[in-house]
Amino acid sequence: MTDTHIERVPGVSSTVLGADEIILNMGPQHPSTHGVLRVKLKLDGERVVESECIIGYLHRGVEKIAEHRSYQQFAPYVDRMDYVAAVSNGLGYCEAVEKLLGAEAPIRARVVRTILTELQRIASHLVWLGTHALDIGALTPVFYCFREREEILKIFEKYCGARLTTHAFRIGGLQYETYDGFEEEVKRFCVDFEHKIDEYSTLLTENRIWVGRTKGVGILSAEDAIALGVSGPVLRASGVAWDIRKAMPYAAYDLYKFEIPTAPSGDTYDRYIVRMEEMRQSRLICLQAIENIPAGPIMARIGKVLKPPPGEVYHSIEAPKGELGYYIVSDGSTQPYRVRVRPPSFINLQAFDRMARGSLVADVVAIIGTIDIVLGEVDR
Amino acid sequence: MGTAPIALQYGFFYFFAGLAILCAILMVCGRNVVHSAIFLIGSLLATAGIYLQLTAEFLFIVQVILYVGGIMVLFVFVIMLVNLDVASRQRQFNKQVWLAVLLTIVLGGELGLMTHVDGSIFNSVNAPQALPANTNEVATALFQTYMLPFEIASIMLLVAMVGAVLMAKRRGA
Amino acid sequence: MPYLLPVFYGIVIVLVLPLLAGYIVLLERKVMADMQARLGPMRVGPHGLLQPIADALKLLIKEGIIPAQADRWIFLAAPLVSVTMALLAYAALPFGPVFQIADLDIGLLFILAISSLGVYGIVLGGWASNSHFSLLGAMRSAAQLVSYETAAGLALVSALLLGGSLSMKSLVEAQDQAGAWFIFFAPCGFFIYLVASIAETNRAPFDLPEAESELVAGYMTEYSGFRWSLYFLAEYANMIVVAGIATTLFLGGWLRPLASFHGHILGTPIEILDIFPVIVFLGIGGYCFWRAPRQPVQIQKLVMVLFGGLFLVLAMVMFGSLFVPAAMPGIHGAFWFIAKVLVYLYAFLWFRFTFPRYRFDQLMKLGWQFLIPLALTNVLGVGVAQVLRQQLGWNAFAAFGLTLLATMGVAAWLITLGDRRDRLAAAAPAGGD
Amino acid sequence: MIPVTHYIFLSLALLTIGVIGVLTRRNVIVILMSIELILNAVNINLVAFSRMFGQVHGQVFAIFIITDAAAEAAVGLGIIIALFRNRETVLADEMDILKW
Repeated sequence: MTDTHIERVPGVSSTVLGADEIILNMGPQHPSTHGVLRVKLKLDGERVVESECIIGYLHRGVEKIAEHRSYQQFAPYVDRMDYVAAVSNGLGYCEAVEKLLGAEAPIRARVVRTILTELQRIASHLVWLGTHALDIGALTPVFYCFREREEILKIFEKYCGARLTTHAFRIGGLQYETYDGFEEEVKRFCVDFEHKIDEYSTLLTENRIWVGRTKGVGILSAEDAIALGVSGPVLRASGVAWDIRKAMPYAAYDLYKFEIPTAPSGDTYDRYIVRMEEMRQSRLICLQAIENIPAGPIMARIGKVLKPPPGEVYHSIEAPKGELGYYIVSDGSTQPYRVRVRPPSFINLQAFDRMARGSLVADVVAIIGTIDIVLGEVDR
Repeated sequence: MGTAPIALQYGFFYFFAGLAILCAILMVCGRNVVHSAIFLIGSLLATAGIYLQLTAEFLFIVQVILYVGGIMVLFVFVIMLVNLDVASRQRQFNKQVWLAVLLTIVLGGELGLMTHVDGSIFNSVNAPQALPANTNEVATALFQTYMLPFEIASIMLLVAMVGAVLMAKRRGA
Repeated sequence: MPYLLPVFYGIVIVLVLPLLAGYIVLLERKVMADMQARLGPMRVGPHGLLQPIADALKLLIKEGIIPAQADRWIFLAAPLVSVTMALLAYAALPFGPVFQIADLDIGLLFILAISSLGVYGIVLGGWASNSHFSLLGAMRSAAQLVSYETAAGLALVSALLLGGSLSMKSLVEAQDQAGAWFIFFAPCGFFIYLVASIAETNRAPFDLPEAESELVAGYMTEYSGFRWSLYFLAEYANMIVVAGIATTLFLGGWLRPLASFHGHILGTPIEILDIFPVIVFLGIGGYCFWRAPRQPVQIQKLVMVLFGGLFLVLAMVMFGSLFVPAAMPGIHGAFWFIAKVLVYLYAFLWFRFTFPRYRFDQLMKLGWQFLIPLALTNVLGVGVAQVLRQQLGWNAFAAFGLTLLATMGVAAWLITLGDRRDRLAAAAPAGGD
Repeated sequence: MIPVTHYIFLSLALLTIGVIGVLTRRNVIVILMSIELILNAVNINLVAFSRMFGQVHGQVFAIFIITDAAAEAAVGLGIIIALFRNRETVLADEMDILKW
């Protein structure tokens, strides 16, 4: 008996019949909990009566670390939160500190940031698509997705030398100028990528089994989503057209035209559709931005030692998974007094119980996948 | 099989008969219900072997597919559904052992009496008659001579199916 | 020595099958890699050709762990049950007009009966592991196998109606006499069996008993090493069995395509197809020789040449047997049988890499509400067509075409019915069963 | 040919074991399985006599009995599930009231 997986309700004999309930622990070591999430399911047969997400297996105290590092030193740490979207994390942090300093990155830096962040969004969504499909049993899309993600990571590698935890941006702008051929490579990727999305779509969108496994599964109504503070594609799939890129533009998003994809019913299929459409939109943003990267400096003049004035700031961006917010309190020293991160995965995960109740064990896997959590970000 | 030497036939028979009885005893005495089910499966398979020795090939297949592959799977399934760890630790037998012993004696005595009184009744018409490849004949009998019972049996199965579903269904659902 | 030959065949099968299963796994991984834009095993031997042997060795020397709370004896015995039943089924499978261990009168029923026992290996193994994931896997497996056995059996009945026998050998001969494989008479039966057989062998998209993303490894969760590999072997052996059944009943068994035609096509006699096996083996052998110098390591070049030589020898055997009338049907029959089995298995792999997994209730719905009614309709249709053709003297094409259309109509009706039911269920408030 | 008496004694042995099971065991599932054993014992008799008379009628009857066993098992197990759901027990002597 793998005792870590089985707990019986004390005093009650447990059966699979529904005479009473069994408690099944999925994780923290389970192939489809996306890392070390542990979900405690109270089952009636295979039907979920109640669920509880138990987190913290990947806690590293990122927020505490910030208090003992200078502002620049802490920047690489944020890459390790949502490690499949490190560029977005970096963007949020850098902009938050810039806001604290009252500085702004030059326009060229902001455009390059936008391009890289949108590429990162595509990469993050590709990881989500691949693993989500894998969870539901489609073995092949993950390889297609990683094939394209590889192209994006190559661009990152050429730009800043790292693939996963990139530390691509610096407070005040960029450290590196774009490399020769950057525009062409991004453009080629974006042009090719259109057909690639269609390829994934062919595999899944109208596949009867896929539709059967995702439609009507894990429904989250708009009211619930807002009440739970859910953001990002999960919120938009419930029909709420809320996107920080539009609502509170940052970087260079106000320069480009793009749409906020939404879907009406808030089920797993809708979230799939929304994310697929977001990849298309990101591709369009990249194409617009790459056409015209303004010339100019890439770094604002902010000095070598950062000493923001005392005060506090909250800055949030639309990370691939939702609203990624940084709340930074400065006491006027070179180190932040307090950094608090609002990670989208952590908040979105709170909707899990609402989605999972009444569904089957197999759906739980689909629901975990559709929230698109990264445990590095949930646990920090 | 009909042409097999008689010694081989006896060997087959005693092997399967012994197996059937051994498994049956173990089944009744077993503490764990799953073990009981496994021994019953063994007993049924041994019986299937005896059918084969009796050149009833079709019945052998029916026994294996229906009994072992169907009914017993259902049993094992239900055992797993309701398997209580406590059940195997409780007292397994009730207080009717004396009744069982009595019945055994009566049944054994009855048969012994019959063979004692006229042992020839079973042996008189013992001339083995060739029954080669009887699947066709079984089919003919089943679909022509016994057409009506066959249909009745199918209706009975239908009724049983509906009944089982109703019975096992959750109340109020 | 009539008793010795079957024993010899049996030994050959028992010895060759694990190797064959290993190479089917390699083939699967190569096909999967091809579909997934990658290379698959390339390290162990040239193009991964020695991978199965390495895998087998690894599994054999791996530690076998028995969970402390497991029901020890059942835990040990369950994989053996699975693999025994899988191997026993080969007794009645005709690999060719000669290469068959026993041509039983009720061969097909025998195979079905034996493979229906294989479920015990899974169920008992899952139960004995004493783990919730295993138990859930075992119960799913029991329910799934019992359900899809019905559909598969009914699908096979359509072929039996056409062949008029239960003996595997005479079923193939009936297809020879009929002039066309039974798949052309009862395509619906074939496709129902295709789906049901995937479900019966627990392959994706019906691999719920071992659904990795849900139940870790289902009934195999607690197994490791050698005993795990027995389950693995049983799964692949069962795949070959169901493929063999489908080949025998629907795809003409060991018959060469167009075996019963003796005309000319474009001036060449149709018998020219007999050299197809020779060409296949020559092609594979030639490819091996062509790739041999391109291998990075000396030993890999050698292995590649050895494989090339093996296929050349096979090609020579195929070619030589063309001139020995006594040996030709047996050898070429075995080739065609195995070729068809591989084609059938290719469909298995193709589905596995293409489709997501069904959910359990959807699986049951598909089985009971679609496949079984459709299989019943198909049996009825084939029966009616047989009567039309034999009693009323209809043209075979018209009779079977008509029934095929009717069956397809029923299928479409069942699909729309199911969809409507799903929509109604979705519209109704959630909850309940 | 083995004399039919052998089969009858085998059948009797199985029947008796089955009856003992039905009478003495407390677990309903085992009782149900014992009943299956009894039916099985009867089948041996039928087939043996069928062989003895060289006719298939006995086998046909055995097939009907197996059908009956299937029906009985389905209903019986359905009852067991229903009982278990309500009473949390599979012991026959604890099922001693008519309604709950």
